[in-house]
Amino acid sequence: MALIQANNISKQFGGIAALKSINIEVEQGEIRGLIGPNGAGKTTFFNVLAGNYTPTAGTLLFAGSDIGKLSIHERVSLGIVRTFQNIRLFSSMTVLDNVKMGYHARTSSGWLATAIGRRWVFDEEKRLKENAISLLERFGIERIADEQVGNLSYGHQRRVEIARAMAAKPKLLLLDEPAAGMNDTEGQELVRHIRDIRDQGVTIIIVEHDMRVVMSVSDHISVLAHGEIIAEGEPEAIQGNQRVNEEYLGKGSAAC
Amino acid sequence: SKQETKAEKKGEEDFYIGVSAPFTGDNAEYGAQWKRGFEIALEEINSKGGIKGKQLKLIFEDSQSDPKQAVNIAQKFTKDNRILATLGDFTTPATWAASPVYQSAGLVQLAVTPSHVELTKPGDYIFQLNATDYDRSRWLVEVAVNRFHPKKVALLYLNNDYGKGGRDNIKDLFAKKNVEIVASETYLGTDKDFKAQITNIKAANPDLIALVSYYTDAAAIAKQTRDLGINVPFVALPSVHNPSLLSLGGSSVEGLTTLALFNLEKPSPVLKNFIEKHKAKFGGKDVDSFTVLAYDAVKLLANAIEQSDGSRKSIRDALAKTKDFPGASQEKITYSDKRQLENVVLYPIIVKDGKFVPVPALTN
Amino acid sequence: MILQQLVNGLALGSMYALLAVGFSLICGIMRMITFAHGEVFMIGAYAGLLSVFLWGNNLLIGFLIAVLVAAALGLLTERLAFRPFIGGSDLTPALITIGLSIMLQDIVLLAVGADTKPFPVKLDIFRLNIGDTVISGLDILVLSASILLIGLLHLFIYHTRWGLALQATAQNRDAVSLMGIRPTLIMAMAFAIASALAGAAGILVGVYYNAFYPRMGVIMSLKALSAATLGGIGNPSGAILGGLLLGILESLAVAIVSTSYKDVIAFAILIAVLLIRPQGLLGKAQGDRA
Amino acid sequence: MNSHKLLIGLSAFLGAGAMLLIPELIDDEYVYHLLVMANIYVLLAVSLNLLIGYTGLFSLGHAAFYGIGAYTSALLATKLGVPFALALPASGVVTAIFGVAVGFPALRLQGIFLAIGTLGFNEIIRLVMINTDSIGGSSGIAGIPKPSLFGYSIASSETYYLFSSLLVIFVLIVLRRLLNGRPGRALIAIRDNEMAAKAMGINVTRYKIAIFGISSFLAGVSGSLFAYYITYVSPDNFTTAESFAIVAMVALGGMGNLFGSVVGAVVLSIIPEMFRFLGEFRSIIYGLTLILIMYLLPQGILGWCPAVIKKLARADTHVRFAESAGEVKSNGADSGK
Amino acid sequence: MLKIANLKASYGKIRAVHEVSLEVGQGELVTLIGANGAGKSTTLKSIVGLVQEREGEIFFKGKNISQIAPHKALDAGIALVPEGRWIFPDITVEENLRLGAFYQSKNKVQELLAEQYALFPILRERRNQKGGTLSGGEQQMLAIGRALMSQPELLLLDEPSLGLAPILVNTVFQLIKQINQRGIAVLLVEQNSTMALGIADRGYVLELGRIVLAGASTELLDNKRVQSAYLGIA
Ligand SMILES: Nc1ncnc2c1ncn2[C@@H]1O[C@H](COP(=O)(O)OP(=O)(O)OP(=O)(O)O)[C@@H](O)[C@H]1O
Ligand SMILES: Nc1ncnc2c1ncn2[C@@H]1O[C@H](COP(=O)(O)OP(=O)(O)OP(=O)(O)O)[C@@H](O)[C@H]1O
Ligand SMILES: CC(C)C[C@H](N)C(=O)O
Ligand SMILES: [Mg+2]
Ligand SMILES: [Mg+2]
Repeated sequence: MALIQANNISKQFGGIAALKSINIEVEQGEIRGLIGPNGAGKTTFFNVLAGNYTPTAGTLLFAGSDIGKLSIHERVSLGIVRTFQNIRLFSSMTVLDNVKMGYHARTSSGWLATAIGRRWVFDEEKRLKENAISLLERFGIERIADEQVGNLSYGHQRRVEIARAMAAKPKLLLLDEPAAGMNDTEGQELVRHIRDIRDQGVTIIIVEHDMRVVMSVSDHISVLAHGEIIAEGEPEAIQGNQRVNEEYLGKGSAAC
Repeated sequence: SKQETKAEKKGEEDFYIGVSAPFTGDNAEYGAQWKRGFEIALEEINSKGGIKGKQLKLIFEDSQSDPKQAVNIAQKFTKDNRILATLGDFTTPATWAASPVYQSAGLVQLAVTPSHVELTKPGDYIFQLNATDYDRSRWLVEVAVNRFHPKKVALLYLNNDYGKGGRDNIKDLFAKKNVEIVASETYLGTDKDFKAQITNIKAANPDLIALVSYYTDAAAIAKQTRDLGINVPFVALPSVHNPSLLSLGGSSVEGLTTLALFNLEKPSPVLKNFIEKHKAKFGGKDVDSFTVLAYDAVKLLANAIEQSDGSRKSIRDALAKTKDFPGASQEKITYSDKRQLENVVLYPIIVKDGKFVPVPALTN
Repeated sequence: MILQQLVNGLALGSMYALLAVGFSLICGIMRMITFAHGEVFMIGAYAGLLSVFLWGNNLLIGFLIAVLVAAALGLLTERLAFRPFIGGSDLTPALITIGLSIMLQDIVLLAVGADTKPFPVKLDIFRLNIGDTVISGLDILVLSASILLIGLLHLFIYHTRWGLALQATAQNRDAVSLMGIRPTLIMAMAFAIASALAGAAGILVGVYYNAFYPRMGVIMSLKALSAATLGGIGNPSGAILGGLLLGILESLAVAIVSTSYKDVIAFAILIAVLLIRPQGLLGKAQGDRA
Repeated sequence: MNSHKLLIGLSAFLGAGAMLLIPELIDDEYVYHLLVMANIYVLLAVSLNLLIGYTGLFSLGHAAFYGIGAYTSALLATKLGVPFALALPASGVVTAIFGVAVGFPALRLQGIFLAIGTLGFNEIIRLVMINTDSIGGSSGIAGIPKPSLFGYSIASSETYYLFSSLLVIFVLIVLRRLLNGRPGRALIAIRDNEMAAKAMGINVTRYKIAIFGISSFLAGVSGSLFAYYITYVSPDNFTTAESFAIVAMVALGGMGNLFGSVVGAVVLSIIPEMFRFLGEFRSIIYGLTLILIMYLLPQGILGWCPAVIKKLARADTHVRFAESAGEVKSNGADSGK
Repeated sequence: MLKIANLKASYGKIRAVHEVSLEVGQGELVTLIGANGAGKSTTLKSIVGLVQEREGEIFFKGKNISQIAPHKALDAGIALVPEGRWIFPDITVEENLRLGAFYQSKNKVQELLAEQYALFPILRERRNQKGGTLSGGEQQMLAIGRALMSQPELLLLDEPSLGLAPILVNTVFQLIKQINQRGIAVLLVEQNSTMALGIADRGYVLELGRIVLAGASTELLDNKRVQSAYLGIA
């Protein structure tokens, strides 16, 4: 059974049809690339999956159950976690605290236990910090753990956002242009990270315009254009697809 | 100025009275009126050698008529050993907030203007100088009935404790005279637009409008009432008795009937003296009810200090025993055992040709 | 009588609107919070009053002086409370304007006294009687003045490039400077305009109620801010709508329910409207997409 | 990190010690009175900071909650004879119910809209107090009995000061724990970026309601302290001007800074009293002082203190309210989408 | 045309640029490459005065503009397409564009608008939509279009290809080349270093706030260090 199954999803903004009856199935453990021209509806699709938008029509199944009515945080607790195309960090917090926020989705200390200062709350907090630091190490940004994220360069902010999403222990990770702002070398490194993440059992959908990244990391690729899926298949097949070349890659850049 | 320095030198030997009043904030203008009355009283007392040879001095604190600040001031006054008695505050809530402090410290709180019927309830150190809402309303209803023979009265009152005190008493008293209250409308102290209320009153078609308001509001109400084409006469509680009513209200307050706290027609020597001094000192300004009350308050306390042995307690006792004291407002000030005025007399007045004049002898 | 109440409400509401539009400009479009707007209004009013005393009851001069003095005070406020703290917390300027408002009130109080001053010129131009309903010349004056002034402002904001710059400045100050426009100039402009309108409102309200006093801006600005919010802050037409609506609501509350609950009803409806339309009646929901 | 903790712990300990030692040093009812009032305002400022500073909910109606707490105590004490020990928490609970009731609609409102909504709520509560004669109407409720606790009278300013100090210290300890822990971080996350907070699995609704509840609970307790201390409550105590005063305390102390609020409350409740000698000029100088403080310490009063303490106190001064929605910071990375 | 000597720039205590000296000649296309956090954006922002604390000398057309105020930069002839785009979210696409040509005459604005719409047809379609509701790539086009509206002599581009679909990346790079060929000098910061060096005349490599390499694009493309650090060629 597919981990996520989107049936006939449509999303309309006034006169603009951003998604037109989309069907996408992603298997457990897969890395799915989602590409398409600007304004094709990729981010909109993520917003529908994550619960930011209610689709105009269509159903969404996650591990077989309908999640269409769940709010954003409920979907997070099921394991659907995202990053944003336009980075959204907690700007007054440090890098470390941002990552700690990710873990919140999986920790349990509430108002009362914290207020009366139960032992396990302290332990949890300690564990949380250790985990956060080791996560930062994995992304090579432990140096900046105590920086306020507002002061970081664009590329570093991206990494923090991905690390934060990872901290939330996703089952399905939605990455919206994670390589934006990274150079080719950094992009390759990102590819390794993403594979690592998948190897821990996380299913990933990645929206990305960097073809080197997306072609090397994806198992399958879906191509959206004008709110419709125009092609689906393995990376090589997509690169050879006539329509994809015309509408998205631009002639001559297929070999990129 | 030589005299002044002398007086200052023996400062610790002076008598002190604390004043808690609004000098800024929403009620600042009333504080300013008090000050004029105080000034004249102090000059009179001190120029005649003070009390028992000592000068009488006032310590002013600005409460903004905010109950919280009135308490702060009360705490400050009670711990200040120089202070023998206090005056204030302007509103009932500010007065009441401070009363427990004065009461438990055993320091006289003489409320100058508040008119709440139960004002002195918090304890035997609390005194009231103004006529109570009941007394004021009693006189007003009497005049209203005799002069206008109304059948249907509309009531417009300020939505605070003072306004509601007036409202309740006026309603009861009219009811006793079988006069129907056809409308009872209210407004907030910060309102400037009364047309909605007046329109309601117009719809009720009264033959008399009774006001419980301060003079600024009363002037605006009168003006807007006339603007809306209503020509029914007004009667109002004495808090409108202020020259500003005339300048603000212009022709629309013509014929308004109210009460003076003092006898304009046959002023007592005390009142005459006060009015003259006031005119001389403040550029010909006419007296108003709050200045007169403030003047009396200081004189009354001075008298009590004179009678006392100088302790706070004995001042209270002396004040409580006040009998037939010649005031500028009441000709004979006597305290009841509830520390309120006994046998209050008020004087009907009317606005005529832009002046307050005594109501001409009634026809029946 | 209901018709009369509507007239009452319209006159009252048009005065709320005149002051509300300044809030729309400063709080809504510029997204800055000021609590001294009521005092700009008050000082404008007093300036007008003073000039009428000084220069022989010339109403037009009085009006102009009120507008100019208020605009100058607005510029001063911007210089003092906002410009030095660009990029910082919103509460810093907010607190400074609270301080300013306290100061200005008491400075005026000490200067001219707390008592209410009347306007020396009689302005009962004419009065219309339609059946039971009375409409005065002043009613018509304030209503048309507020519609005219706010209409002009609307044209300025939505149909000139300076108006566009004004909106843009609120959305991203740094980006505006990249367009070659000085953001502080735009901020100053916004304050000058909003304050000039407050001055106009001040003198009109003073004349209308024949009352000038140091705290005249306090409740008025609270009501105006509510009106602006009700209509949709950030939209000058919203200020008109909100102002008139609030005025009418207050009058009708008196007519239909009870006078003691006049403001309760007005505020309750304000809150209710916000719950249904959190951005106010004419406000536009902002585009925050994920 | 550990030395920071030590520093904070030490200064908190010293502060608390000083607070409790004052009675050994001072013997002046007036001073105690001011200190009691300061404690009451500390509770108010701290609780408002939870909303404004930590969660970014710009509430301008805190005096309403304060008033509800005060009136609840006044009524419980005068009408039902409920003892202080019971009325104090009960007032908090009743106020919290109101707080939650306000919190729900508040979810939909942002920035200035929330400010106006809560301001309106404040006016409504005050006018209902004025208009409801069965709860004293505009004359308020007098004759609230002086409080006693387990048989000990705490009627004097001095004992009441001690009692309220203990209460304040307790509240501060609990709040500090909460705010440095998971709940506090979640609140700040909501303030910084609500959408991202949701994306991290935070139930924003629940947190906002909870913080409204907690904040109003504390304001209610503060109101109860006030009612029992003054023994008289009236609608005049709970005006919007009072709400502004509490906002000023928060702003002065620094947003999202617990100890800042303590300092802000103490300073702003005591300064106006110290300025009494200025007579009529007092308010002018008070306004001027507010302005000058913001000029000298634009980040609030704790702005000057060492970075270490600021960090630990989580001072964050760059909170913007006027933006209704959307991330319109010049910090490019976060614009619009 | 642009000459920077010993630029240092900081944010409060953080020094982001330690030592940058570079030049952009008349009509030249120069690229600046470097890893995340190297200080590329800071350098561009310093040129237009957006970083408060800066030292060193910046000359533009022989005029010292080291301490220029941001709003004067455009007047001097420099336009920046900032990182993060800085679209005005609550006004329409067309209004965003119009602001780019704030001081131009009405007719000129019309003409310039038509030019941008020709370059990015999608913007014409979206012209009455709020800037903030555009897709990421659409916003990027808008940012570039807005800068072109001001007809600069020197165009500073901070990662203009960010978020653009490959087909548009090509278009944009061609566009940059075209603009450059029209005589407008360009300083280009790009993560897509291969393509950037592909169109540029010269390049600089920035590391930890310092220029560590400079040279003709072809040289840099062949440089081993550049290849491994930035071009993903192991
Ligand atoms: N809230 C909205 N209101 C109006 N239109 C919208 C809204 N959100 C998205 N759109 C439109 O829907 C279309 C799809 O947008 P979306 O962000 O999903 O594109 P995308 O595929 O992610 O593009 P990109 O690669 O540029 O990020 C765009 O044309 C955009 O303008
Ligand atoms: N607003 C800021 N406040 C404090 N420090 C900042 C700020 N912006 C950037 N920095 C710091 O300055 C250094 C350079 O940042 P800059 O944004 O110039 O890098 P960049 O080369 O553009 O990186 P990227 O490729 O990630 O965009 C970084 O270490 C960053 O942390
Ligand atoms: C008008 C005054 C006699 C009323 C008094 N100030 C009070 O509030 O009770
Ligand atoms: Mg997208
Ligand atoms: Mg950068």
